[in-house]
Amino acid sequence: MAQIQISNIRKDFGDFTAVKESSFTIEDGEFFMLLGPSGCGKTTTLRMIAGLELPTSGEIYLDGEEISQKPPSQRDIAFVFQMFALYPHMNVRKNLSYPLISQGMPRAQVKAKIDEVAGILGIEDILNRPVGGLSGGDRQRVALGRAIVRDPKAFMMDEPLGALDAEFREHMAEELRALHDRMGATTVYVTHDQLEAMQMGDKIVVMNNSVVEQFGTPQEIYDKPATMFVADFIGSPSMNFLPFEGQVAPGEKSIDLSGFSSEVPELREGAAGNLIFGVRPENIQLNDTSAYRASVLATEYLGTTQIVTLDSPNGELKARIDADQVATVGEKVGLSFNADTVTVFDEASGRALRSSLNEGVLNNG
Amino acid sequence: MSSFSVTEPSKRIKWFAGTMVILYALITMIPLAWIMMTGFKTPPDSISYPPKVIFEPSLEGYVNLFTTRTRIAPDDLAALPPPETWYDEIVRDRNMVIAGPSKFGERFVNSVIIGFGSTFLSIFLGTLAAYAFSRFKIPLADDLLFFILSTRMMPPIAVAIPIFLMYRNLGLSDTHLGMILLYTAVNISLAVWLLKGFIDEIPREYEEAALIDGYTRFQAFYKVVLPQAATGIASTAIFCLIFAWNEYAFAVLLTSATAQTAPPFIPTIIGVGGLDWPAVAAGATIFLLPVMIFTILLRKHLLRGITFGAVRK
Amino acid sequence: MSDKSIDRVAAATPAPVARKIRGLSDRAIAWIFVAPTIFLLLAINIFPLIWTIQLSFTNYKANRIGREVKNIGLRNYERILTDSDIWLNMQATAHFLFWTIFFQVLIGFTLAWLINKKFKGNDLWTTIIVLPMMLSPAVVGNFWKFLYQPQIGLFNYIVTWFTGAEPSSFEMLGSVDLAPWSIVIVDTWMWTPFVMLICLAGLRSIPDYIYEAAEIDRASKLRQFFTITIPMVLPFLMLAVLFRGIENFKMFDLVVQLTGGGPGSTTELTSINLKREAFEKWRTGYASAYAIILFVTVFGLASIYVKALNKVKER
Amino acid sequence: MKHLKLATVSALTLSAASFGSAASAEDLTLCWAAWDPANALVELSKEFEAESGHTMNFEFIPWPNFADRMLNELNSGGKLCDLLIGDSQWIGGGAENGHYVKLNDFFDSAGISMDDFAPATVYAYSTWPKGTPNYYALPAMGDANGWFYRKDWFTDPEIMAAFKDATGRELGEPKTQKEMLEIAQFFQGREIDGKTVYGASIFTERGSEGITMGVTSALYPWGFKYENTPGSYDMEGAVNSPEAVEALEFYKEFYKTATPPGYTNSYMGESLDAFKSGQVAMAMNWFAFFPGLYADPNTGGDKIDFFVNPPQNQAGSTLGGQGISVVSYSDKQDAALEYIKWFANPEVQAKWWSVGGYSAHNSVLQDPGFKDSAPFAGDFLEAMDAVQDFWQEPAYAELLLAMQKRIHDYVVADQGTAQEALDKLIEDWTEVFEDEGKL
Repeated sequence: MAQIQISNIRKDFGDFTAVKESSFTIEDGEFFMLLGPSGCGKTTTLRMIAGLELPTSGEIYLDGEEISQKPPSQRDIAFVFQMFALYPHMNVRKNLSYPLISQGMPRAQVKAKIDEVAGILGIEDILNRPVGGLSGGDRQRVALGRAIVRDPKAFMMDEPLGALDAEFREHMAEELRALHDRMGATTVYVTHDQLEAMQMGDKIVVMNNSVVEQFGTPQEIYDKPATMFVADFIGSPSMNFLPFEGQVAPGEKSIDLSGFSSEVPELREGAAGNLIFGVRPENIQLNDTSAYRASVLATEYLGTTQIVTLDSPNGELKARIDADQVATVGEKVGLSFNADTVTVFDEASGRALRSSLNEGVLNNG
Repeated sequence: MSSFSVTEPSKRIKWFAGTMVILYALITMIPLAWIMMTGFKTPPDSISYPPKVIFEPSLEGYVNLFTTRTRIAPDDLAALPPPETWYDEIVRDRNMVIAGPSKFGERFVNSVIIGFGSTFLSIFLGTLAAYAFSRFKIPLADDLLFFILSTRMMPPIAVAIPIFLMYRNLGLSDTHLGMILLYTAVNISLAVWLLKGFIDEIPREYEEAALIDGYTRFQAFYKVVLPQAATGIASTAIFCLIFAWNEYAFAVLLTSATAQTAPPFIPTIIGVGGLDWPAVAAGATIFLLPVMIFTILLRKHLLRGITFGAVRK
Repeated sequence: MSDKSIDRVAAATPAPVARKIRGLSDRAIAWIFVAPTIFLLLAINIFPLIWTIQLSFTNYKANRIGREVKNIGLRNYERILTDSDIWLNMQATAHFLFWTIFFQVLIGFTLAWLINKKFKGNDLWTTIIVLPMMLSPAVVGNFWKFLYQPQIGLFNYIVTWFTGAEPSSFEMLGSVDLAPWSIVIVDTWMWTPFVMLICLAGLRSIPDYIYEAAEIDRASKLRQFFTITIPMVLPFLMLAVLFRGIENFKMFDLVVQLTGGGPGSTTELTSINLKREAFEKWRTGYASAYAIILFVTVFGLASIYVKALNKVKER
Repeated sequence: MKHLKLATVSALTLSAASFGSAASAEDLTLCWAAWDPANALVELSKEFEAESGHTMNFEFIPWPNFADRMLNELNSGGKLCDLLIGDSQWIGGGAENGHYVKLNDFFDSAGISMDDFAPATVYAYSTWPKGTPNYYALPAMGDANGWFYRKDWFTDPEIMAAFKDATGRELGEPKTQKEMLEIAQFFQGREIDGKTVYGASIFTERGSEGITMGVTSALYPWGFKYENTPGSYDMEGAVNSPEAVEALEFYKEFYKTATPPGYTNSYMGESLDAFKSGQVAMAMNWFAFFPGLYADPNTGGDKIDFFVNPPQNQAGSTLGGQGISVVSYSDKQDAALEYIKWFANPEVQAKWWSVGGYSAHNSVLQDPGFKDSAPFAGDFLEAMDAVQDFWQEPAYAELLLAMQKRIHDYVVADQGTAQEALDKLIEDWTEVFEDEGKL
C-alpha cells in the first residue's frame, strides 16, 4: 500500500493547459476524491498519476519514488475506466486474467487468484460469460475485479459509476466503499458529483479551471471552503453569498451587513472593497427578534426540513429550517446567522479571508 | 516529450509509419503515373526500349484518341493545302490525314448515360426500398434483405447466358435501357444495404412530427427523410457509379456499338497498324479522371461505402 | 427538442384529420416501395438463374437457331466434373484466390496499421493509395500488360534496377512459372487498398481506452498487438476476405486483359474458361451447367465462411 | 426452310434494287475489323455515297475482339450491321445459322459472275458448303499471312559477311522454312546499332486466333491436312501426321530460339510493334498491313521488303481475308446489295487495290502491271496460289478455340509433346463433330 504525493504537477496539451501547478498528498489507504466540474483537469490529473499521460512538469511520488515519467506498466497502479474498458472479445475470466498473464503469473496461480477475486465481488457465476451481454453492474464488478486481481499499490477510478443508472449507482457506491474499507488500498477516485465525493471520500481535492481549489476532508471542505467556487460547488442548496461593501481589519469579529452588524469568526487578515458574507442555508435561522429583515419569496418542503427563499437587503438567499416552522410567502421575517460558521470572501479573488474558523485548513492548502 | 500519452504513437513510430506509407503510395502510383506519361508520348517513344522516362511531350496520343486517320502517299500529301490546325499538323507528320472523329467520344457519352442512368435508378429504387425496410414492418424482412444481398454474390457469367437470351428476345441487347436495367439490378443490393443504414440513423421523430403536421407519408418521405439522407445518398451514388463506370464483362457480352461503354473500348484502340499505346493511355487517363476526382472529393465517405455498411459505429 | 414539437403538433391536430390525410396505409406504401426492387432482382437475377439451371440439362447452343434442343440430363455436369482441363482451371483459380487474399490481407493490414499511427498528412496519402481500386479493371489489366512487356515495359526494368537481372531475361506474362504470379501482383496492387480500408475501419473501431486498460494491465506492446489489435480487427478482416474472395472468384476483366488465360492455360481462371464456353464456343447448355457448378461452389463456400464469421463476431 | 424464306426476301429486294436505286436514301452501316484497309475502304466508299445517295456508316472493331463482337452481334440478331466483311471461317455459321443472305439470285440478276474473281478467293470467302456454287459473300479482301524484313540489315555488308561466316550462305530472302529459322536465329540476340535485336516476331496470341494462324503457316508448307478425305471428318493420321508433328516442333523451336522476349501473346499489333520498334529482323503478318508498313516514314520505304511464307515440303500460306456479306437481320438489304453491286465493279476494284485494299478481282490481279505495282504485289499473287484456310464449319469457333488451347499449351506453356498436342486436338475436334452430328 502506498502514499502518493503530487508536487507542482502541470500538463499542457499544446496551447491548452489542462492542469496548472498542483500539489497534494494522498495518504496510504485513503479513499481520495478528485472532485470538480467537467473539464477542470481532474481526469488528466488521475491519468498522470496512472501514467496514461506524462506531466509537462512536476513530480509524482509513489511511496517516495519519483514515477512521473515512467510508463504505466512500471507503476503498479490499477485503473478503473469510466466506460469500464473491458476487452470486448474476451469472456469475464479472460478479462480478469489478462493483467496476471501479462505479468507472467503461472496458470494455476492465475486461476486461484481469479477465484478469490470473483468470490470477493460475487461474480463466480458469470466467469465464463462474454462481457458483451453483462448488465452495467456486472461490468462494473468485472472492471473492479480486473483492478483488484493485481493487488496494485493504488487504484485509480475515473468516474466508475458514471455509466450506471441513478438507482444502481448508490448501491454500487456503497459496495465500492465497503470493498475499500475491507482492502484498505489507496484509491484515487474522480467524480463530478459532490454528493458522491462527500459520501465516499476520506479526502477530497476540489479542482476548477485546471487548478486545485481546496484539498481536505469532506467536513473541512464543506464547513471551511477556501474559495467561493468550493463553497458554491459543494452543498445543495449551495452557500449563500451576501455581497457587501466595506473594510475589515485583522482581529475584527463582526462586519457591517447593510447596517446590520453580524458576528463572524475572528478575522486574521484584512480586506477592503467588494466582500462576500458566505453562510450555508442551514446556518440561517428565522428569528423575529433579529433586526436583519427579509421577505419570504418561496418555500420548498423537503420532509424534515424546508428551504425558504428570502429577499434580503443583500440579495436573495436560501435558508434551511425545520419543516414545522411557519414561513408564509410575502411575510417579512427576521434572520440570524450562526456566527461561527460564516466565511468572508474577497469577491475579486474569490478567496476566503483567513479567520479563526478556517486558518488551520487554509494553511495546509 | 511534453504531450506524450500512452495511446499516442511516439514521434519515431509516426515518422516510420509515415515513411513506409508514403513509400508504398509512391510505388503504387508508378503504374498510374506511367499511364499518364504514356499519353503524352509519341507512338515511337511509347514502344522504345529501354522505356523512355524523359521524352518530348506530344499531344499525338490525344489527337489519335479522338480521330481516325487515313494514310496517304507522301506525294499526295505534298499536294494537299497546308494543314489548318495543330492537330492536322501532328497527323500529317505521320503521312496521314484525319478521316473523321473516332468512336471514343460516343463510347464516353455511353458510359456517362449508362453510368449516371443506372446510378440514378439504383438510388431511386434503392432509397424507396431502404426506407420501407427501415421504417415499416415487412413480413420476412430479414429474409428479403438477405436475398437482396445474396444476389451480389452471383458470378455475372452465371446469369449472363439467360440475360443474353432474354435481351435478344426482348430487343434489349446493345441498348442503353438494357444496360441501365442490368447495372441497376447489380447495384441495387449495395444501394439498399447502404441506404438502409443511413436512413436507420435518421430519427423517426422527424417524420412522425411531419405526419402529425398533416403531411402524407409520401410528403414526409421526400420533404423530411430525403434531405436528411442526402449525404448518405451521395456517397452510395458514388459507389454505384464507380461500378457502372468500370464494368467490363457485361459490356463486352451485351453491347456492340450503340450502347458500348468505354472500358471494353479503351484497350482496343488501334492506331494505323498496331496498338496505339499513347492513344490507349490518353483514353485511360480521360476515363480515369472523373473517378479520381470523385474519390478525392468523397474520401471521407469511402470507408462507409466500402464496408457495405457493415461498419456502423 | 423534437419530442416537444411532436407533443405540440399532436395536441394541435385532431386525431381523425391526421389519420385521413395520411393517405395510403403504411402497409401499401411499404409494398409500393419494395416491389420495384424485388421485381428487378427477380427479373434480372433470379429468373435468369432458374433459366440457367434449366438450360444446364440441355445441349442448347445459342448461336444455332434452328438446331433441335435435346434434354440430356446430367450429361453436361458429368462432362465438366470429369474434365481434367477444368480441374486445372480450378487449381489456377484456387492459386489466384489464395495468394491474392494472402498478400492483400498482409499488406492491407500492415498499411492500415501504419496509417492508424496518425502521422501528419495520413489522410492525403490514404486517398492516393486508394486510387487503384477506383479504376476500371479492364483498363488496368490492359495497361499492366504493357508494363510487363520485357523490352518496352517498365516492370522488368524496375526489377533490373533492384536485382541486376537482365530485363529481357524473364517474361512475367509469358512464362508458365511467372504468369500466375503476374496476375496476383496486379490484383494485389489494385485491391490491397480495399482490404486496407476495411482494416482501417476495424482499427478505428477499437477505442483508445482499451489500449489504456491494457497498458495499465502491463501488457507489452507486442502482447497488445496480438491479444487486442488482431482479435478485434479479425471480424473486419474476415469480412474483407469474404468480399475479396467472392470478387476474385468472379474475376474476369483484369485477367482477360492481362494474359487472356495464357500462357497455355496457366492463368485460365474458371470465369475466363466459362466465358469461352458460353460466348465464344456458344455451348450454351454446357456453359450453363458450368455456371451452376461455379455458383454453387461460391455460394457454398461463402455460406460456410459467413457462419464462421458470425461466430467470430458473436464472441 | 428459313433459308428459303431468306432467299425469297433477297430475291424481292434485289428486284427492288434493280428497278431503281433512288427509291429512298438509306443509312447503311458496314462492319469490319479496324485496320489499315478499313480506312481505305472509307475513302473508297465516298464514291458510292455520291453515286447512290445512300450514306455509309462504318463500325470497325479491333482484331482481337472482332470475332467475339461480330459473332455476338449476329447471334443476338442485332441490326447494327447491314453489310459485314466477316472473316472467312464464319461463312459456314453465317450460312447455316441464317445470318447471311444467300447471294446467288442477286449475282445472277446484277450480272456479277464469280468467274471474274480469283478461284481461291471464291472458294474461301464465298461458298458454303465449301466448293459448291452457293454464295453467301462477295470476295472483298484477299489476304494471306506473309513476311517482311529489315532490308537495311539484310543488305548491310557487315551483317551479310557475318551471316556468311556463320552459315556459309548468302543472306537474303529465305527460300524454305528452315532457312528462315536459320536467319532468325542468326539475328537472335545480335547487337545492331547498339541495341540487342532478335530474329522474328511471330503469332503466339492465345485469346482469339493468333497462334493458330501462326502455326498453320508452318503446318501447311509441311503438308498438313485437316482430313484424309475432304468432307469426311476423318482426321486421324492427317492432323497428327508425322509432317504435322515436325511442323509443330519447328514452330516451337522458332518461338523458343528466334523471337524477342515477351512476345508470348502476340498477334498482329504486337508483331508490328516489335518490327517498328526495331527489335526484330523479320516479322510475320497479314499482307493487309504491307501497304501501311511500306508507307511508314520511319521503318518503311527502302528499309523494308517482303516475302511470301516460304515453302518446305510444298508451298503453303495461311489464308486471311474476307468476303462481304449482307446481314439477314438488316432492314436495308436492298441498299446493301446495291453497295455490293457497286463494289464488284472492275473500276472500283482497281481503285480498291490502289488505295490499299487487296482486290480479288481477276481484272486487277491479271493486269500485267499488277506485279510491279507494289513491292509485295508479286508475293501476294504467289501466296494466293497456295492458300489454305482453317475449318469453316458452323462450329468453327469451338474448333478454333480447341486448337488455340492445344497449340499454346505446347508451344508457349511447354506442356507435353507435339504428338500429344495434335492427338488431343483430334479428340477435341472429334467431340465437336460428334456434337454436331457429323461424326
